[in-house]
Amino acid sequence: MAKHATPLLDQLESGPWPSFVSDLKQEAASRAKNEKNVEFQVPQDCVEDLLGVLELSYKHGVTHWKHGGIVGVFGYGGGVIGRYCDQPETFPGVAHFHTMRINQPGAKYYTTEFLKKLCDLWEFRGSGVTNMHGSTGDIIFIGTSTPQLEEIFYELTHNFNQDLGGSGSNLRTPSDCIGSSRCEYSCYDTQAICYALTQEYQDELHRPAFPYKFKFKFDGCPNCCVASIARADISFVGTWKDDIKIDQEAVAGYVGGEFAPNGGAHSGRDWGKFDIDKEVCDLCPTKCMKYEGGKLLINNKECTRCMHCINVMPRALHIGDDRGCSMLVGAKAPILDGAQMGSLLVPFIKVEEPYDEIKEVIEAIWDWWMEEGKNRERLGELIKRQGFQKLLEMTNIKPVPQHVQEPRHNPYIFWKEDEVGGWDRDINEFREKHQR
Amino acid sequence: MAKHATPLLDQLESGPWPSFVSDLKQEAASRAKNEKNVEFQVPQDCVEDLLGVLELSYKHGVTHWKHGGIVGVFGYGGGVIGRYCDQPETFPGVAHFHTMRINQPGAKYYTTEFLKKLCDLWEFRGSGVTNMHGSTGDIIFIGTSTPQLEEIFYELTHNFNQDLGGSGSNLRTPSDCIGSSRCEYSCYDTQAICYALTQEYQDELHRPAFPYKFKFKFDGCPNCCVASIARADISFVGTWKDDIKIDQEAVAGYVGGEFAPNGGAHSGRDWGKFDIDKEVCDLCPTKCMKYEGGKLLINNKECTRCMHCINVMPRALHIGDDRGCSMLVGAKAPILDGAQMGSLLVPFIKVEEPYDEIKEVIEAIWDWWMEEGKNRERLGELIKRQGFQKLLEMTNIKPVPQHVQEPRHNPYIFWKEDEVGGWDRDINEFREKHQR
Amino acid sequence: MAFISSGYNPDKPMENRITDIGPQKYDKFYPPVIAKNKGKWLYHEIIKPGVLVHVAESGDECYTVRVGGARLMTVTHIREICEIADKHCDGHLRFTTRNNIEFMVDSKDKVEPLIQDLESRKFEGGSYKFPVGGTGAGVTNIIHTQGWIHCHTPATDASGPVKATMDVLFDDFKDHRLPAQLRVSLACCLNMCGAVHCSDIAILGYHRKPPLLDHEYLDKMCEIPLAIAACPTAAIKPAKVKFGEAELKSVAVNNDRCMFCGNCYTMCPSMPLADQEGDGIVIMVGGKVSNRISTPKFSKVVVAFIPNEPPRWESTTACIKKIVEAYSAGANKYERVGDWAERIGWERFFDKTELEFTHHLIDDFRDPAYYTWRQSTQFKF
Amino acid sequence: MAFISSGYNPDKPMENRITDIGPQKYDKFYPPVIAKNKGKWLYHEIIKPGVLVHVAESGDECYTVRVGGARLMTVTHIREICEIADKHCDGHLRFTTRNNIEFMVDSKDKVEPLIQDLESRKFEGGSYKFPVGGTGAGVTNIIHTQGWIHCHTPATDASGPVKATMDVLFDDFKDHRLPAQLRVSLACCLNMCGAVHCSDIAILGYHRKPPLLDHEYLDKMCEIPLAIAACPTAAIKPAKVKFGEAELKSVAVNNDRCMFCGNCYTMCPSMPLADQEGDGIVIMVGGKVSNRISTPKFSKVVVAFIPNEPPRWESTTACIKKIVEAYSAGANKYERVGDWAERIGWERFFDKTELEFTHHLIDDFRDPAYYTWRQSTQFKF
Ligand code: SRM
Ligand code: SRM
Ligand code: SRM
Ligand code: SRM
Ligand code: SF4
Ligand code: SF4
Ligand code: SF4
Ligand code: SF4
Ligand code: SF4
Ligand code: SF4
Ligand code: SF4
Ligand code: SF4
Repeated sequence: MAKHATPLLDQLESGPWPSFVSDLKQEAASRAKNEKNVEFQVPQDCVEDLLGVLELSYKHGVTHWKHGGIVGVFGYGGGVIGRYCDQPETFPGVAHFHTMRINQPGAKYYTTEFLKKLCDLWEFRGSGVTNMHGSTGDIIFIGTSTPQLEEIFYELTHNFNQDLGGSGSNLRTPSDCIGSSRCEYSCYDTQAICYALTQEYQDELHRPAFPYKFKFKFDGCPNCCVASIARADISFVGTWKDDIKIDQEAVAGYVGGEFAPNGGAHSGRDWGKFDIDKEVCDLCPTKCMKYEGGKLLINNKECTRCMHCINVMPRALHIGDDRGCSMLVGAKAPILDGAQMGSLLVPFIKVEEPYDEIKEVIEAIWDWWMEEGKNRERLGELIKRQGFQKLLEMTNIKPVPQHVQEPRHNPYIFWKEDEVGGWDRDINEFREKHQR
Repeated sequence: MAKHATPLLDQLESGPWPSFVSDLKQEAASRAKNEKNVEFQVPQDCVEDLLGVLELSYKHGVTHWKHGGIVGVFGYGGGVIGRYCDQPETFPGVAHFHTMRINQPGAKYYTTEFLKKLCDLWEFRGSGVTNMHGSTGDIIFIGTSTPQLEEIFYELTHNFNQDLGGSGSNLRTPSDCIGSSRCEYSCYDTQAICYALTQEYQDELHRPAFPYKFKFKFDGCPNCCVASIARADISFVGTWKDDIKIDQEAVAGYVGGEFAPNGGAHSGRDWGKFDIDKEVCDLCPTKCMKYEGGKLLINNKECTRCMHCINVMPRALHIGDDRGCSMLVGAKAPILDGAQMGSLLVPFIKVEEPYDEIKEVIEAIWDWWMEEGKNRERLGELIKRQGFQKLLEMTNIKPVPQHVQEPRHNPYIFWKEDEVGGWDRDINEFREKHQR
Repeated sequence: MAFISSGYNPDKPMENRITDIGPQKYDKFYPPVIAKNKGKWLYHEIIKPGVLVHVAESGDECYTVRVGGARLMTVTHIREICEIADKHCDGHLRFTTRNNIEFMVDSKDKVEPLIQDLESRKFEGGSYKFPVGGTGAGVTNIIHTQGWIHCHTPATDASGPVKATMDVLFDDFKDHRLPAQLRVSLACCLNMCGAVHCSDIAILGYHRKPPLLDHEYLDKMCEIPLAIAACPTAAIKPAKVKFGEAELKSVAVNNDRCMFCGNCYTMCPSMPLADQEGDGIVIMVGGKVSNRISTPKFSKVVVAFIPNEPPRWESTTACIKKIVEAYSAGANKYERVGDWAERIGWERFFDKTELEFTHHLIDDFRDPAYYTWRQSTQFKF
Repeated sequence: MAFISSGYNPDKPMENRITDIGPQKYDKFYPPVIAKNKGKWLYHEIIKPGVLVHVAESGDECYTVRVGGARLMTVTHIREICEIADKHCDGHLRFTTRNNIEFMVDSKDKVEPLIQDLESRKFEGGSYKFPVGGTGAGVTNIIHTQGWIHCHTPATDASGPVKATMDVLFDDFKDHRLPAQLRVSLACCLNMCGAVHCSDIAILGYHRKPPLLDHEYLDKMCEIPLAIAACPTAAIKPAKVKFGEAELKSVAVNNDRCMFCGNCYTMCPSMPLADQEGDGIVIMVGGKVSNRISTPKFSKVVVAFIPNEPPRWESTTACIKKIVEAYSAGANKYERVGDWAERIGWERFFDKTELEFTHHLIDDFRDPAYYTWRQSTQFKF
């Protein structure tokens, strides 16, 4: 018998899509049964209470969670989000219900061995409820009490060789797309640099020295499967400088209907015979392609590496060999000043161990932001406030037309004194030539 | 012998383009000669001095004119721009050198009779130097002294049946493209409404009651030959609602090479044989055209009346018959807040005497702007400050998707209290369900 | 419930302390076929919805079966995932950036048994545990946030609306009939924890009532200057308030300037916004992240408000379904929702989706608003 | 120079006063062929550069010969125009919206004599008085403003740079070889009296030094609060200044915030900006007004500064010539400068025109600046 009736939530058990309610219920039942005799370190019925408080929110149309307050592990500024229920008498199992962020492995590959161990730990010391994964990328353990935080951290570091992820005003857990590990489009090894920088910047990750949060995300190519361009203070997006490699035979295979376009992504509808002109050349944003005499020609100088043609004909077209990434900066959610996507700062940079050139850019940005950023001001907002020029100046990057989609249309140029031969002038001298 | 040496200006006498220096010199000479024995009311050598002071500016690289101060004709708030030289001793002829703005006739048609009479007046009571025309549209008389202002005004109103144009914080001289008087594209009679509204709003033109300047411009079609969309607080741009009229025979004439495309506008280069697909259908911004089986087909529902196809084939395509105009609001130069182009307020309105519907919109806008506009705040800036919604509310116009290029991408919606069932809530009631 | 120590000694927190070790190294978890062929993949193909093959230079193949699910998952569920991976995939698996699970096998004959196993598993309530799909020109899992399950600022729930929406879009999770991929995301408040602002369809929780003021506790619990500074519209001012006999330091809110962002509440628990009547959902449309063909785009607000309707949010899901169907019927192959809307014009978007255009959809937030109005006579009737 | 009264009596200004009569009625000035066929024109053709024919439903034809010229013109010049119109056009003529003059005749045989007459007339200095041209896919007259001939705020001259530029572009005034029409405009200061902000090529006078402060007179001649309020960047503050013995009310300018707009000077003559070294020209490119194919566009700053070089502004005209030639070589038929730049990408525009890209060209003015940066990985090397 469930501890709380959940008539509203129960309606979310039907329908084909996996029901989180059913899953929570199975967990609640499993904890109630406790076949393995786990010595639960948080209330055994916490999942019941979680269902109960959620049901109450469904009834009231509002949340029943309060502000977190500052909880965490000693010496770390992040990794834990404190959370308390505003109905602790009714739902004592979730009265304290903090989350922990566990730094996920690159591209979220797991062995079952590791995962199962995590499950054991979390069942024992927490609610057994998780998010696989949080929006930033972490493994999220939802629901434990304050005393368990250090215990879990101890076990993780000692028995799992595993650290917490980020929260608060620090570097957040970096994350990456699957990249070259399983994707033919990847222009660099996303996992390698993601891991290297995560390790390099452990201090920034765990000990807040920043005005606000800061995020890295690594996309192997402009398809942006980890959405870096929309949600990372620095987005690393793979690209290349030389030519797209063309296998004309495979092109013919597509034209002839031998291969399904776009790897079969459109198989659910009859779109008619593949038309390379209409589906590839005409849709190329720069119109730098031609299919002529049975050959596909690309004017690579004009190509902006949008990936479309390669996506449509993955067997025939391959990314170039002179690979690296573009770095874009400032993406963030709407609060406070409006959402931003990343703005291109470094058009092309090699992604090679030990990533020194890249680190230089990162650190120059941080120096500036830590110096000038206001409390709770994201990098993107600082760039807006002080200007893109200032960013270039502070990172010592030469302005190039690639930095802009278009040049300014207002002529309000803030000239500096040393650019115009000084501002000091004498009114009396002026008046000699110009009477009042 | 010229009064002042002008070695720099003299270099502007060569070259093919008509030289204003040569023209000024001929005027200076004519005044010096004074063959008709005019009793000049301003210094006979004022044009010499004008050349002199301009030469000095060429030498110094800066202007030698001072602020105007308030001069004008009795009871009018505009029409005159005061101007004084900052070197009156050296150039006494232009010590006082105000301009007068004379309201030009519609589409700037003239009889020589009228023009010659104007010349006589201006030679007699002014410098004889003009602008044909000022950027707003007026005839500009450049250079006269304060006492002459009333005299000229008197002569204009009594002998020319002609009034001054606008300046200052009032309605500025409205202006129009040539429109249906000589253009087959014109969707309404630009001269008729321009004249009618100028007459209707004489009071607004001459007596400042506005926070700042206000401009009307009338374009007969979306080609915008009077650039209304870039520089009028209200731009009236002709358009139509029904179908483009197609003369298929004439289409064939273009395809066959019988008629030069675009009325011969591209005759200076060999662009190859006219290609209706490439030059018309593919360039149609909505791709709503097809040339099939020797026939041109337009899906008029999707046409945005951009004029391209009509411009290319003026003999074959003609504007629809259900004609009127779009009204756009807020265009202005960059000062203070950045330039604006007109924003679409009324997608379609009939342009028919006595223009009551149009006047209603105008007056609703003015009421709002006069109520809420700050000193020196253009309509466009007010709209920016208070929001496009406010403009719709004040003009009683229903919001339609045509008003936007795209819906907002920030979700920062300012809901009003009455839209959300009231804002008053009781913290104690809230706390009953939500403990602190 | 006896407290069991991990070995951690609260009196000597630094004893044996290990810190700053970061995550596990990625390559420890690679399945062998991945480890071997990393960086040498030649091409891929989607054999059918949810099933990919990647072919390497070596000729090796990696078959991936992608399954959807609630990312809110319990250890019981994860153990079941592990059981499957142990059975079919030599103990390897991964999660995608959109919270799907990928089971990888290294030969074709292992695919069908795996799929059959996956599709056969259902929860007691009847829903699938591991539906296969989420690839290609279809709908994949909904990126989402916490909602009423854990956060203190939401204006709607997350897991509930996601479940309801995915039930309605389920066929498209298992199909490739759409013109292009269609990404749905949900964020339960303006903080937008996720790439919701750049989604084909975004479901956004939004408050519509200004904060309540718990004057009695405001000064005690909050740093008033921080709350004031947090407000992007400068709607908050310090104020003295009579409370019984006492005069308290508190704040006053200019309600007319409030845009309900909840920033003040983030800084100060004595300024709660949540309200059953006020809170609900905003629908945004046409965003994207990829640089394919067109550059990344923000989503645009197309429905200003839909009330919360737990447990199934019928109006929200109906609205989304309508948009998906109109898009499916109208867009060209490879055309994302936003590209479609721009090609036909937003005025046509509202026609085709039969959504009502209201004044709320016109931008009025600061200077950039101007650039979203129409500075042209080009429009469709 | 004896004062001659018009009849106006300064002691009784209202006596016989006529006001508010507006302009002459347009139709009084129509040539007969216009009056007759108004609203009934069928089509037009440009017979050759500068010569148009409009054909009416009635079969009537109106031939127009367009001539360029300095819009700064004297009565002597206007009288010559009238003389020509009397001789060839029954005393009718008009001016265009870009300050060209149009002579209209109602039959073809009147065209050539008219043209010959026009082209035969030259000023003593050697320049044409009435060059025929300015139509079609070429360059027409430059819209411009007062400059040093009459205004108090210019940062460059108007008539001079216009003459110099038109000399350099003269061939294109008389030709139709460009891909589309190309409109050049000039404004001598940021007030931009004209549609300069939406021109294919805009020449803009710009100051680069903050205002001088004439403290001694500031309070006497100006309303300090107005000057302060006029500044868009809030760079001006009230200040007390020691002047000899006296302490004067004046202002202080935060020079680093100044963007040299001259608004303060418009309100206060004691804050002049003009400076030989500081003042010069900004080149903007790619704007348009018409709604043809693409919607209207603002011009973009492509050269941040060129010094004033009276009398012939060689660097300015050379720069413009380079842009025109690059455009002519690169653009498609019907493609305006801005459409060309957008199609090839602005990075290519700078390649093709060989203009240098400097930090000044990156927008840093308020919130909308962000939207001009590049939020995409799509770019050309
Ligand atoms: C757990 C997570 C949502 C989820 O369900 O997945 C989350 C949850 C919270 N986010 Fe977030 N954010 C999460 C990813 C994001 C992302 C997405 C991302 O990182 O890719 C964003 C948008 C990108 C960005 O950073 O701009 C995001 C933008 C915010 C913001 C707005 C920040 C801004 O500058 O606009 C806040 C507000 C704040 O910082 O006060 C916020 C604040 C919060 C807080 C801490 C609420 C608060 O104000 O204190 C939430 C705690 C919820 C809870 O009770 O567990 N969260 N947050 C995500 C972190 C999981 C993880 O570590 O993997
Ligand atoms: C004469 C003329 C330029 C010309 O050479 O043609 C002109 C001349 C002046 N304009 Fe203008 N404006 C002239 C058309 C324009 C236009 C174009 C138009 O009307 O189509 C504009 C841009 C459109 C607009 O209104 O935004 C224009 C935008 C300005 C501005 C900026 C207004 C703004 O809101 O951004 C100012 C500054 C001001 O008002 O203080 C200004 C101010 C001035 C002043 C009065 C200078 C001043 O600050 O006192 C100039 C007097 C010059 C002189 O000494 O003769 N003038 N001014 C034009 C009027 C002639 C006529 O009546 O036909
Ligand atoms: C597995 C995953 C990466 C990961 O590290 O986990 C992934 C994998 C692939 N993506 Fe992706 N994408 C993944 C998230 C994304 C995202 C991020 C997101 O949605 O949050 C995007 C950006 C979405 C956007 O623009 O809003 C994304 C935009 C693309 C595109 C561009 C599609 C477009 O039309 O714009 C391609 C190219 C294509 O589909 O041909 C692509 C192509 C691919 C390919 C074909 C790459 C390859 O050769 O292996 C992979 C299979 C595609 C498929 O599922 O149809 N992937 N892909 C992610 C699966 C998410 C899921 O479970 O559904
Ligand atoms: C005479 C004039 C109207 C007037 O009331 O004075 C006029 C007259 C014509 N315009 Fe215009 N336009 C005139 C200023 C304009 C302007 C305003 C401006 O430049 O300040 C524009 C907007 C420019 C812009 O977009 O920046 C303008 C944009 C057009 C267009 C659109 C061209 C385009 O490619 O965008 C057309 C269509 C065409 O050329 O086929 C057009 C077409 C025409 C036609 C063909 C209309 C007709 O059927 O009679 C006329 C002859 C065109 C020619 O000269 O090649 N007219 N035309 C103006 C002549 C100015 C001059 O002396 O050079
Ligand atoms: S971003 Fe590119 S490299 Fe990374 S998974 Fe997506 S398609 Fe592959
Ligand atoms: S990658 Fe994009 S821009 Fe480059 S050739 Fe292919 S479709 Fe064109
Ligand atoms: S705006 Fe249209 S109607 Fe007016 S002259 Fe130009 S083309 Fe003709
Ligand atoms: S007017 Fe423009 S939009 Fe309409 S059919 Fe012609 S080219 Fe297309
Ligand atoms: S979107 Fe808002 S309510 Fe939802 S988890 Fe993030 S901060 Fe909490
Ligand atoms: S909800 Fe946002 S806008 Fe409203 S008072 Fe709070 S911080 Fe200000
Ligand atoms: S642009 Fe500036 S300087 Fe030139 S006339 Fe207008 S106000 Fe005077
Ligand atoms: S020039 Fe403009 S920005 Fe500079 S002080 Fe004057 S008003 Fe302010």
